[in-house]
Amino acid sequence: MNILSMMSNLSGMKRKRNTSKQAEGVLVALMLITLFASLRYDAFLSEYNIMTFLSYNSMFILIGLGMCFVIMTGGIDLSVGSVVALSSVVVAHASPYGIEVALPVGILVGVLAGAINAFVITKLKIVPFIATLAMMLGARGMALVLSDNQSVQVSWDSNFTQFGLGKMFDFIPWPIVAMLVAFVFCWILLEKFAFGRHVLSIGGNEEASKLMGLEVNKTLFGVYILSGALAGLSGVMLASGFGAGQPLEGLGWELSAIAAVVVGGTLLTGGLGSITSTLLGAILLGLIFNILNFENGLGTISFSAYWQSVIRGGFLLVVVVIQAKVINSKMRRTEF
Amino acid sequence: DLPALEKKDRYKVGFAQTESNNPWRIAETKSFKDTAASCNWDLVYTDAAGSAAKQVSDVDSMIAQGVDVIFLPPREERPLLPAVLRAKAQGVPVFLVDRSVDEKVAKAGRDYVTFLGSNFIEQGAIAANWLIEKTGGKGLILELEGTTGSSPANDRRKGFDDEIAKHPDMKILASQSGDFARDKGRKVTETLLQTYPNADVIYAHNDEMAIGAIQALEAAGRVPGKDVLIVSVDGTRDALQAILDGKMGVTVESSPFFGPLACETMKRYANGETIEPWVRVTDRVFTIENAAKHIDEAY
Amino acid sequence: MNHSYPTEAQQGASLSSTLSNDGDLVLHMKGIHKHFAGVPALSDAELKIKAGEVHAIIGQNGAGKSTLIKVLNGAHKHDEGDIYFMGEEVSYASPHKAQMAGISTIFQEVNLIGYRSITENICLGHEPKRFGMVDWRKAHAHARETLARFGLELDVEQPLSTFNIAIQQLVAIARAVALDARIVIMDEPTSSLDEREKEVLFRVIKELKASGVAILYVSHHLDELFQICDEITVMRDGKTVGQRAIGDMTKLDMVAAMLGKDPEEIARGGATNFASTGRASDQVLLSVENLEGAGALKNVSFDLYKSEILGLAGLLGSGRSEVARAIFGLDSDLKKGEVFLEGEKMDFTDPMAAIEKGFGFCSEDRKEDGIIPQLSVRENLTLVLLPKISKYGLIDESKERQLVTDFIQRLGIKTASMEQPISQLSGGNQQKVLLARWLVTNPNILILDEPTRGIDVGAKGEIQSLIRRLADDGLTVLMISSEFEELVEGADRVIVLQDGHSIQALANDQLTENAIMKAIAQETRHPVA
Amino acid sequence: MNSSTLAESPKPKVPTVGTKIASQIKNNGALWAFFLLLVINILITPNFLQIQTLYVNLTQVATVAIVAIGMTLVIASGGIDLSVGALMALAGTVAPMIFLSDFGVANPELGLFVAIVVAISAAGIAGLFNGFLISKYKIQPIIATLILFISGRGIAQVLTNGELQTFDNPSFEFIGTGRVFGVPVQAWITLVLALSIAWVLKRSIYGRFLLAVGGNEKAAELAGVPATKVKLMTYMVCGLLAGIAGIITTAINSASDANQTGQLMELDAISAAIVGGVLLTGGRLPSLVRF
Ligand SMILES: Nc1ncnc2c1ncn2[C@@H]1O[C@H](COP(=O)(O)OP(=O)(O)OP(=O)(O)O)[C@@H](O)[C@H]1O
Ligand SMILES: Nc1ncnc2c1ncn2[C@@H]1O[C@H](COP(=O)(O)OP(=O)(O)OP(=O)(O)O)[C@@H](O)[C@H]1O
Ligand SMILES: [Mg+2]
Ligand SMILES: [Mg+2]
Repeated sequence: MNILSMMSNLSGMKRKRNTSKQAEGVLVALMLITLFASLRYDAFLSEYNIMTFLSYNSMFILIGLGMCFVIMTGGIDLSVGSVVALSSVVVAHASPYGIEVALPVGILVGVLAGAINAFVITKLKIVPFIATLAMMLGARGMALVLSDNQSVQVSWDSNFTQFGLGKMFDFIPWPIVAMLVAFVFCWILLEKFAFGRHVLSIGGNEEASKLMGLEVNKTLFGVYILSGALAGLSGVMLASGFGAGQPLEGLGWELSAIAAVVVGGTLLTGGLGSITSTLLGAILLGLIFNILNFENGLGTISFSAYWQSVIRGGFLLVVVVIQAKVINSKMRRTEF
Repeated sequence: DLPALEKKDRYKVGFAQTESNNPWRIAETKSFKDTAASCNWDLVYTDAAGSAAKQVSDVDSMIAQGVDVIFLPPREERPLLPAVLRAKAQGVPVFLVDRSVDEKVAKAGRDYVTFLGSNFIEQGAIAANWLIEKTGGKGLILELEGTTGSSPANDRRKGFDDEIAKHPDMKILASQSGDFARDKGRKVTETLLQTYPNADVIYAHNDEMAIGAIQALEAAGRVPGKDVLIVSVDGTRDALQAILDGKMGVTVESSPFFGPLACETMKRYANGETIEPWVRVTDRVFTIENAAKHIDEAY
Repeated sequence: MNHSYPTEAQQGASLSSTLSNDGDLVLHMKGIHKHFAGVPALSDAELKIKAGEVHAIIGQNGAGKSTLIKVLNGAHKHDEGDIYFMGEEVSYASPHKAQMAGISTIFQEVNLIGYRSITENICLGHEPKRFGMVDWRKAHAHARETLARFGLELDVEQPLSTFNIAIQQLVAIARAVALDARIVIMDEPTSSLDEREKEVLFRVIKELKASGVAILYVSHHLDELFQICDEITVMRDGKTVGQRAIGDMTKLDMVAAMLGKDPEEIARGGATNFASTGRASDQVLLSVENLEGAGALKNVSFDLYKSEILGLAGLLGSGRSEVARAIFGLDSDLKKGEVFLEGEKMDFTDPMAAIEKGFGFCSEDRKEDGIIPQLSVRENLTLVLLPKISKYGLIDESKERQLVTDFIQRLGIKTASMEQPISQLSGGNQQKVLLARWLVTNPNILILDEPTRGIDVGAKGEIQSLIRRLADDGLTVLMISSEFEELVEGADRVIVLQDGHSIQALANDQLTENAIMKAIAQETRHPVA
Repeated sequence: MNSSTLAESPKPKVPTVGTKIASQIKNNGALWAFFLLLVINILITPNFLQIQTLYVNLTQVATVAIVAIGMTLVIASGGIDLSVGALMALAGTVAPMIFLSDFGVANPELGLFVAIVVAISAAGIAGLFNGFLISKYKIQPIIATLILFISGRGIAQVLTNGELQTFDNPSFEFIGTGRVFGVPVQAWITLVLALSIAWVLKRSIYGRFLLAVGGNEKAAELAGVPATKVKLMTYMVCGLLAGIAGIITTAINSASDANQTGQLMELDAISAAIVGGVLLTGGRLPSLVRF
């Protein structure tokens, strides 16, 4: 071993597996908050609260996972909220045929939206922000047209609502099961498959990836389709868990998803990211709503809706500043 | 098979507001908060910020906290069904407030106790009839709709349009959503006035949009109340003032002050009474004749 | 078609193709034209390569070498012309397609992914798989093996960005070589390598050659061509002006062909005026004492005299760049050590403070630390100068244009106009703009990290003369270069770094390439007196 | 070389006017994007094409244009600002609070002046806060500004308890409804702001630094560009402009509505900034790829 290698190895030692650190940070925050909440509120750790909380947040976790992939390529997908709405509307129309039909249909809606996004981004060379902004408007318009501006009644006679409201083994709500499956799928995709590596490489340096012979466009198609598909699945949950296709739901969900990804420590510039910390980030952000509701229930103070948004912003500020400190201290040497 | 409500001195009451972005909702929330003090409630208040899904989740967290009853203004008719059904399954009686849910799936007296609220269709019809009487059945109308898909928007349009349809000399030139908001109402009116400069009536689904329309008219050099007659619903202070200033013709009241009614209805239910499926709120009509008298109690 | 040097008549020998028969060509590009927004980059370029041959392309900065390569591997689409690869006509739509077909490229700028590990960078696009999943154990082993060929033993699981640019360059080379290609294209592969690493590269090139792989080699270091190349194609202004076997050419011929001049005329012109004029004063301007930390530094001390050109020599990773960065205030984690400017202690926390004190620093990584890609040549060139040519925050544009015109001419920057985005310039011309960015500010102390990297021989001479003239006028220069020849020729003194220690200072008669090499190779370390 | 002699040769690709235009379009994703948005707007907004008079367009577009100017600067620096709508609400709420206060009623002129200055400054300070998070803590712009996107409006709502503040103040309303030489005041304000900022971008050292930071921050810093200051400045200006827009909106409505003022403004402004930005900087905005 020559001197050069030796020294390089030493200096390289400073940054070992960034992403696991990333997850640790969020996990600790999550545990502290949970501990605080379980001590303060009686029913916080009740089965009912845990299950309904996770079940509701499954929709956000799903689009967060998709968003994580998109962001790791250095892109963004603003259309997810609208795609959720569109999928829920389409699925509501398909609900009489049962979940066996509705589920694939909903995912297909998302796949199509994602494919269009990818086409506009890769072939027409329109930046992701604008391309998906257009899809955000387009999918929302489509949802309104297909629903005649109103919530679409789902069929309560078929097994459709079982997916959103039923439980596996009478214990775990199906949305949670679906979310966990999607999580494991995404994790394996990122960590174990070449696809995941390509996603990270493109985010790290798109031009270099191209010059190194990666089929960048193919990978981008995969990523936007994945994001769309997860949004589609989320739409199925929305329709079957709330009994209606909702053309106006999902406003601002894209921002929650982005926030979840970033709170999880993933870089918006792409190239670095973690599926696990995105999951934890989404849960962390969802928890703040849950906690605010419980706090109001204590009867000591009753926050107005306005204070709630101030508190949410403040919470985000604290989390993000802490993350930034952790990340900046880790990356300082590569700054210049 | 409705869950019963035991008689207690003090109740833990959930109020799951849908959003707080307009004066009407704010007045409604205030009414519940005030009532909490007078009616001996521990109020659990949540705000869904305009998301039906979050509202369901808010109801869930109330159930988890073990509230005795829930007052729920469902944001939309259908997506809130699961919240109603779940509360019932967990033994918590639900009172719907100001908007209802789809009757095909959930019924008053079976799934929820009752619906407290106005008749939006009737509000639209009252506004229409006042207009017909005032103009002698003639007019070219621009309609500013409320939030797309919400039941007040749907019903106020239905009530109004059905009455107007009976008069061949009245015509609704255009109908567009102003989202129940002043600014949006102004912008929509500005745009519509260009296409339909001949319009002489504006019907707004709420007072906020009506005020926006007045501003648009003034900016365009038209005289509201004279060139263009304005009809609306709600009965806010600004609207009553506009009536007094001669800028607006009528506003049909849609009272947000549900607190006292909620307290009373709940007590009746706890006493074992069977509650009628729709506890109606009677709405007044404000015109130049009575506006001065009521402006101080308006919100 | 007439591919011949203008000097043909004097030499009395035809310089056209030395190939007897086109049958054994592995690659033949002919009549290649390429325009960028109407400006021609290639006009009638031709290239013929045989299997198992090391084929060099030489030419001035902007002659079209990199463009020709990018046309070949599908990064650019050509407007006109034919490419035959192994007898078949081809035209690749993307580097991916070319790579699949057996054309593997090392680009001029290091094009790898910093956040990803070495393994990922080496295996990207062709990861070893098991059950459809990446087989990481195999991948790491493959990466280690590949690097071992270059005598490197690195922790392949580390992100690439934790290694310096030389290692990154080697990884890029290793990756391309490991791809199992028929042609390996190397666009200035040695521009960030030192002598020893170059030897390793040459060894690998010879191995490849022996196994029948053709190598297309672009370099401005004409001397090294004699060590490895068989054939040389010369390009000028987008045209191929001729091809010859290396044995038939001298260095002077090469330069003449590149510039389109008569060799004798060039010989008459003599060497550059880089050589020390002995005018450095004996007044210490900057003294560096016991620098430690910042990644690689253990103990570095030296003095910089006013108006001298001081060279920093050493192997890759010896810490030369780190010294430069530390002086300029770029490394916040210095453990120990001080820098004095005329006796006053300097403690810069950011470049602005250093610039204010009259320092300038031209980094070795021109893509990451140098150019602002979408800004024009003008805007890039005057970036540091701006505050000096502005009043009340407004830029004096006529002055700006005048200065820019002046420098474009002085350094021979080849650009369509001063408004052309710098990213569209050839690598060497970008480097010239970056040098000009600092030269135009008239700094007191200029730190140059590999300043002539990627610059052609002609321009190099001019830049060196310019630096010397400025030094004579009072500029003090600290210059890092991997070319010992350049140091010996131009520097007044040279400090040799080894493994983060400053071990020796060489001046006057002692300053020879041999002496530098000997100093680097010696085991014991003594601090500079 | 005459390619027609080679039977199987690929078609010659000499650039024609057609291909040149094609490549222009291809390279100008921003313009493409604009057309795409336009088409979608036409499709989903029923009356979009019926807007005929420039006049109303001017009043409706003025606030978007003002915010878009700030957004253009932010995008040029390589960032984005989601908080503009919330800052509009904040400024629009603060101004009436001051001129409706006892102090404002007692000194109408001074009160109005203070109201406008304080309101716009409040938005500017909020912008500075964004810039601080982004340049000092290196928080990614979309997230840093998401914080005020969420809570900025909340602060405005808390200040007014979510209630509308209606007022009757002709001199203030003049900003929204008055005219000078027959042209709406807001149009004048927009024009002056757009011209002066275009001029600053083109002629000033700040403009150049801004583009440098947006293009390659690391390189710019090494060249002595005060990147931190440039960013602070940029987000502050963006905040100030949002504040001005908020005041105009409030003046037009003769009421401040913390809930509605500036809703969805960020999206309008970003779309507009892409078009305007291309014009202002000659297509040298750093691509929005990073978002
Ligand atoms: N993307 C581009 N757009 C416009 N012009 C370009 C582009 N790329 C290269 N050029 C121009 O094409 C010409 C040839 O450039 P090329 O990079 O091939 O030169 P080179 O021979 O590799 O020079 P160097 O030795 O400096 O690397 C130059 O004049 C350059 O400005
Ligand atoms: N940004 C960085 N992060 C971590 N380590 C670094 C960084 N830059 C350099 N190093 C390490 O510091 C050591 C010294 O590198 P340096 O660049 O100073 O060497 P050098 O002598 O200048 O060689 P070169 O010819 O590559 O410029 C190297 O081992 C390198 O891995
Ligand atoms: Mg080149
Ligand atoms: Mg170096």
